[in-house]
Amino acid sequence: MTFEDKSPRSARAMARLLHSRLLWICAVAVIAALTLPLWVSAYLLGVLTAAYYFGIFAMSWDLLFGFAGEVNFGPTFLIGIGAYAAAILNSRYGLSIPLCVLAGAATAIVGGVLLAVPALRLRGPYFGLVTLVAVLLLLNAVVIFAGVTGGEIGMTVPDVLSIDATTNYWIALAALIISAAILFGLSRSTLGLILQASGQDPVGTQALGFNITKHKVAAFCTSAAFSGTAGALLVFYMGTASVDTVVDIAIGVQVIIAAVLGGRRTILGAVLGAVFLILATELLRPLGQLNTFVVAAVALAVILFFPEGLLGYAMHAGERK
Amino acid sequence: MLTLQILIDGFAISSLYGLAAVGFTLIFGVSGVLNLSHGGIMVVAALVGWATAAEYGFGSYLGAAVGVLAGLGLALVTYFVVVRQIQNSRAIPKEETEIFVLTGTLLWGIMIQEGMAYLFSDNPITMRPLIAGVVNIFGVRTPANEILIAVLCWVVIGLLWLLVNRTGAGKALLAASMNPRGLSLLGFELSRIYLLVWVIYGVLAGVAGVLLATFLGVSSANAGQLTASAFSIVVLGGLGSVSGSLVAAYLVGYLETVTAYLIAPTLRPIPALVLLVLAVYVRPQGLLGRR
Amino acid sequence: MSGPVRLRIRGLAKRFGGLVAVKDIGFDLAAGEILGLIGPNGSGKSTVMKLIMGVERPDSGTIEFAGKDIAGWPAHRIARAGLNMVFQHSRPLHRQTVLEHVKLALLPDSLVRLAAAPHIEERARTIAARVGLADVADRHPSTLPFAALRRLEVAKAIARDPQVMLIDEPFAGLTLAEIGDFSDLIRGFRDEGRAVLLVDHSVKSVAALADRTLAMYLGEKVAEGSTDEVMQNETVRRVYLGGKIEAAERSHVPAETPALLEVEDLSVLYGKAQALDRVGCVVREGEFISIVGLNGAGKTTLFNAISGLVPYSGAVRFEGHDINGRTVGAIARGGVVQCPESRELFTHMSVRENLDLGGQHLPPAARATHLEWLFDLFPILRQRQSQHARTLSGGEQQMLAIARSMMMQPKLLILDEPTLGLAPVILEQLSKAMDRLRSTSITVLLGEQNVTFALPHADRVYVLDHGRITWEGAPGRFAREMGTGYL
Amino acid sequence: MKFTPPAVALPFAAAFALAAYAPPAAAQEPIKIGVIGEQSAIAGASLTKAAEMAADDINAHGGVNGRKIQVITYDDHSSATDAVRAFQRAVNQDKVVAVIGSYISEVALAIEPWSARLHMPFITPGAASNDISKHVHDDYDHFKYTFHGWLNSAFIAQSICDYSKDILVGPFGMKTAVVMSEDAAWTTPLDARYLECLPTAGLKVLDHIRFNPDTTDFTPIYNQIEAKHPDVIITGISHVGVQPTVQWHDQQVPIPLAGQSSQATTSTFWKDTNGATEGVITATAASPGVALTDSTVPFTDAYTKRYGDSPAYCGYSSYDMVHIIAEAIQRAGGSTDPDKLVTALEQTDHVGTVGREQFYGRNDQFTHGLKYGPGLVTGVAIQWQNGKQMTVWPADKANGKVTFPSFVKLPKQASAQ
Repeated sequence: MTFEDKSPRSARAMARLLHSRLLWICAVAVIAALTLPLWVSAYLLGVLTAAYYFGIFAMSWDLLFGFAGEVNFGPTFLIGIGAYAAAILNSRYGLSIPLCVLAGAATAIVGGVLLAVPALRLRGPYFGLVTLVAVLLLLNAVVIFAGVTGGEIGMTVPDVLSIDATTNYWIALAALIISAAILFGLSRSTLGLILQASGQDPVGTQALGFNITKHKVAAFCTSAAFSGTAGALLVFYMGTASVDTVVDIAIGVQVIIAAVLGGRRTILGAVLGAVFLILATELLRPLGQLNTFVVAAVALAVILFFPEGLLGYAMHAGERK
Repeated sequence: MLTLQILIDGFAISSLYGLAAVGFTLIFGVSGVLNLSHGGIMVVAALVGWATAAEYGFGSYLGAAVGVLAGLGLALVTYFVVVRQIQNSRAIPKEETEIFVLTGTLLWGIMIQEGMAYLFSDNPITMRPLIAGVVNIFGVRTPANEILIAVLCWVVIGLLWLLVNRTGAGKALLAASMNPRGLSLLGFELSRIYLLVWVIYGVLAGVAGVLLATFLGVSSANAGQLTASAFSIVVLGGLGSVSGSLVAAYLVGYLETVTAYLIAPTLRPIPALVLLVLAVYVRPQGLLGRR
Repeated sequence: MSGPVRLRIRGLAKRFGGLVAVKDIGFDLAAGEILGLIGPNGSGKSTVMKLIMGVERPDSGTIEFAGKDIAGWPAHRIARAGLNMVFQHSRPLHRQTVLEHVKLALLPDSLVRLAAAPHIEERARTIAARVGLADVADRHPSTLPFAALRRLEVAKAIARDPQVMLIDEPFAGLTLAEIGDFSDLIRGFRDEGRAVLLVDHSVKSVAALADRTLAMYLGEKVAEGSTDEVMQNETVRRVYLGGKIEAAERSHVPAETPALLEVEDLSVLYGKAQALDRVGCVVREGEFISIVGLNGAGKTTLFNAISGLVPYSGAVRFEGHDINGRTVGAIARGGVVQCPESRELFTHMSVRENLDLGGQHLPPAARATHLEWLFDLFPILRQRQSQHARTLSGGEQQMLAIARSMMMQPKLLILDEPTLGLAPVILEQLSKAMDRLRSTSITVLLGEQNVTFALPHADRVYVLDHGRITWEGAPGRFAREMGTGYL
Repeated sequence: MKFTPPAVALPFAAAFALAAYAPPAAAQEPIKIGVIGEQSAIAGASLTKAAEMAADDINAHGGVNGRKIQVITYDDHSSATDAVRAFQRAVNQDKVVAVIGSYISEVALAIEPWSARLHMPFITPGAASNDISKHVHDDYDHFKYTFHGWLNSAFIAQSICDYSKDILVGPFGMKTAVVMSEDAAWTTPLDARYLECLPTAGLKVLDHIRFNPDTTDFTPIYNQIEAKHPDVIITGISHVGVQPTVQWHDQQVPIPLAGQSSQATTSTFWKDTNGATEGVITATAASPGVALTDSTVPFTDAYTKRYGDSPAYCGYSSYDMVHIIAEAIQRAGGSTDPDKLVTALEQTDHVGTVGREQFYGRNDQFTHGLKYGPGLVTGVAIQWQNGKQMTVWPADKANGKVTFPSFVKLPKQASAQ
């Protein structure tokens, strides 16, 4: 797609159209999300609730990959730390949910810094491996310190957000919209610009006078903060913090797939991907054990044929040739 | 006594790690692909081998053979259906091929794993040992099969070494891992080289899978774990360095065994992981990797 | 007209592993002057810039700016201090508009400022206008022509409003007209009282701009002074032209012999850059053809197109068959063998292994005899047989590269810049080898910027300049018609 | 601007689809029971199959007050997340009256709070952790909706101690043991009870080993154990099974394996281990061809006839639990109101396939747990002998004698009896 022939005015117009198209998609999505509780079964709301938290995970991941250019194989490291911190505080010291969530976010940020350190030294697969190992270590830690973490069983938290599906849905939706607004805003802000630059061309960006170390660490912390918060909320939604809900590699894989599926560097696409992934898994439950297989196949197909991702495709669908 | 025990016990498992990792690193070295469906391919070889041997009663040897073929076949499918598609895709920007290959093979791996779980359930299976009985080495009771495995691993690795260092095709392969452009300027077709390396990989993964099935047993649920361990070993040894992977394999294998014996079986994987992180920090290019 | 000294550099040195990239470089750069830094590829001029900018850490030496020694500072600090570098390869951000690129350069390095200050918007637009990007300000780089991308780099530099500007190869890949515009922009900086360090291999364009010039060769300073002095300097001329141009007229290949290789209307686009523009040339059986031109002129691109390494429009016929679209391997096996500028050796393999790979398509017997012949051609390789290629000296590596291509028994051997970054001694040996090649039946297509090396062996010469063939003829006539204007 | 990208449309289209089928409320609509289990796992599959059989049997006999029982199965891939989602779906979407779910304590424990929150009777037919009934005991009014349909770890351990005494200590004069358990929710109380009841049964515990459930290489563990020279290894394994058994056999560890090995209770275990399980003893619910009650054999035969293999331990209990729920509904006068149902379930006294089943009361230690003891449910001990599961305990049900493979060293041969 090239605009060589087009006059700059039409190019500007196209840019505006693109923008409006994105707004349009969001509008549709938000309105739909807001009206769902009116006519959708409590069960489906439950599914979407989980999906929205995954959406936040995926967005945070996309901030790191899409903007800072860091391939993080271990999103569940950040998620898990936040989730477990919150869960432990709640079940051991009976702190109130809001406090626990805050604490979860805080702890996750610490984790984010831990992860940022290697990121500044290592590239590509090497950094990827470190993130992977981080998760494995966390997994083992949880099992070893079973006394505190409940080990393989996981721990049941005394408090939950609510037992009413609709309330849970609203909380999740609120969390999602707020995170989306902030993360998307951030990505379009000057910070996002600097971040993208340092991701795409570190040397050039430094030569323009930007301390990319500072900005990358900031990116990791932001990503961690949101992962941690969502992780904690998920725990208080599920009522349990267990390895296979918030730490397992499989969860991380789901997050990554969701983000890539929805469209890299779109932040909002990640949400789309997450909803699609989890809803699909749920809808295909009648397939019994094969549902995961089919979902993976669909995701693979999307990656092969629409590498732009769902949102990317939606935004450029018109312009192709 | 205990030392000898550890030496013997660690050797078989390390050799197996090594065999599994070599193919993985070879592909990366030659075509720059990290194949995250690696574990899945091993599992398929193991399960198909087991099914042929036990379910359909064709006996261990035929079973093993069929298993290896299955591994080879699946490796080629992986290459043509997933990897090639991504590498040749116009829509995927070159600088992002890597992450796409990673995600793609990851998904493919999940598909394989789920498919296997559907066909064979996720119960671990074990193939009947190729040779039964135990041998007593200075008072250490060692299953004959374990010895056979160690030997087979080294035979295969030896054959690979001969192939790479003594045959034209092998030399070309080696050259491709250093400088594909230079090789194509000498009249070699890279596509053929890549095909060759995937064939080799398939065989190696297949053999490793089958041997694993006769040794520790395999379940479809192991796929992820197998990939992870191969990945770590390969990075530790230096991406693309065959000898590096072998060294790393023994390092990890023995570290795990020693931990299991001297500290506690539960902590088995941890020291290896820590070592890995440290190694990657201190020497990002791996033990024998070149920058 | 030049003002106070801005940059005082002394004893700057940098080595990469074994290779000495920069050795004891020192010079002053004053406000309101343009200092040209010239030298052939691999002479270390770009490294000098990177060292100043802090992209690479100098091993030793001082870089004094505004009274402080900034050597070894992180790049962003140096940039904030008031230096700026215009990179040779513009790597624009794919997803940002031109305007956003300029804005980026205007932003403060702060984590808390989320929205750009209002004035930045129009600042950016004015700057865009100044470099002539006003009406494409809202486009994405992928939709812009190459020259515009270079302008974008300059725009970013202006936005940083630096006291010292380091400009790396601004003219590479530009048309003559564009070179004019750029020269004006750069003069503009000087007139604003900025100190400008201009690196370029195209001596011509530097000469037109620079107040003073410094010539580097193999990491060392070989001459400094007014541009004319430097141009007359013996070493410089030898480095570039290999001293006096002498050539023996001898066209033993009759014009009616069939063409082995015909190139017609061959054009190549790198993204937006027109690397080759309807190039045509003919190589007859048994001829030795030299294509001379400075780097960036398009020689390598032409050869890569012939070898099928880059897509192109137009026709390349070898022995009458159009080979456009054949795989690289197929073309090489067909008999068109390129010995690339970058040598592309198998560095972790022995010399012998490298050669064997070259001869793999030959029957063993033929391989052995051919190997012998080559060892006579390059005796040093015989001794080095078992050494790893990476342990060889530059000259030896070049010989190995040539020998390896020769192992394929090519019908047409393409040699791209064999003299690149080689010491004169080595050149002698290579030159002898070329002579012996000439005496064989083999057809050679040689690409060179070093005219002295290129001419003596050549039957015919083409001059390639900014992607176009600008002159063709016998080497004898070259001295007369091109010799002076060439640099 | 023409624009309906399928991608965006799909999830919401899907939403419509789901919302569309809300079940029509008919007078004689069937009683729905949700059953959650992993289809890829033999135990999980057996659990759901058995429940479906139970439903069919009940319906064949006219159902519950004329209403048919409908079993809806869900695959949870043995993941707590999936299980909770499945549970929510069962309650909110499919409107079941009770849920039978999972043989894995981790999963059951994740579901338990939801059964409390959503006031949905939930019975686990296979999980063993004591905490399940402990929660009910500690906060009855909140957790009372959960029932424990299988012996909890403490009782499993007890039953193992009991049979060890009768078939190992007695005939073979074994005096020492090493406890080897996987590190999981259900084994913590199991081991605790082992440590106190094995000695009273006459087995001195020389060592107590807990290993990571994803252990694949058991050689170090066996060597560690061998160094202690115990007469028997008492196991507590369920996540693992094939690998320790096969390696025990391949390495010819000269010490008998007894205790609880859940995978060894399945009929396919012989094939999975290529016969390496020869001589392994494990506790289980019931065994083929042995009539614990009048319904045991008929059920086993019918099951084997219908599905080709014999039920896993949780197959038996899940079959019984469906019946128990049906009876409870009857007792509650056809009402499916959760609280009424719970009260009715508490009065359960059902002679099922594994014995006489009753639940402990509010004030007992294991509230809503299955009562253990002679005349109630004790479980049985089986030993694999050339391809068959022979029942070796309790004596009155036994159809085989304990023998061990040649490589096993015994303190003394079975005293002639």
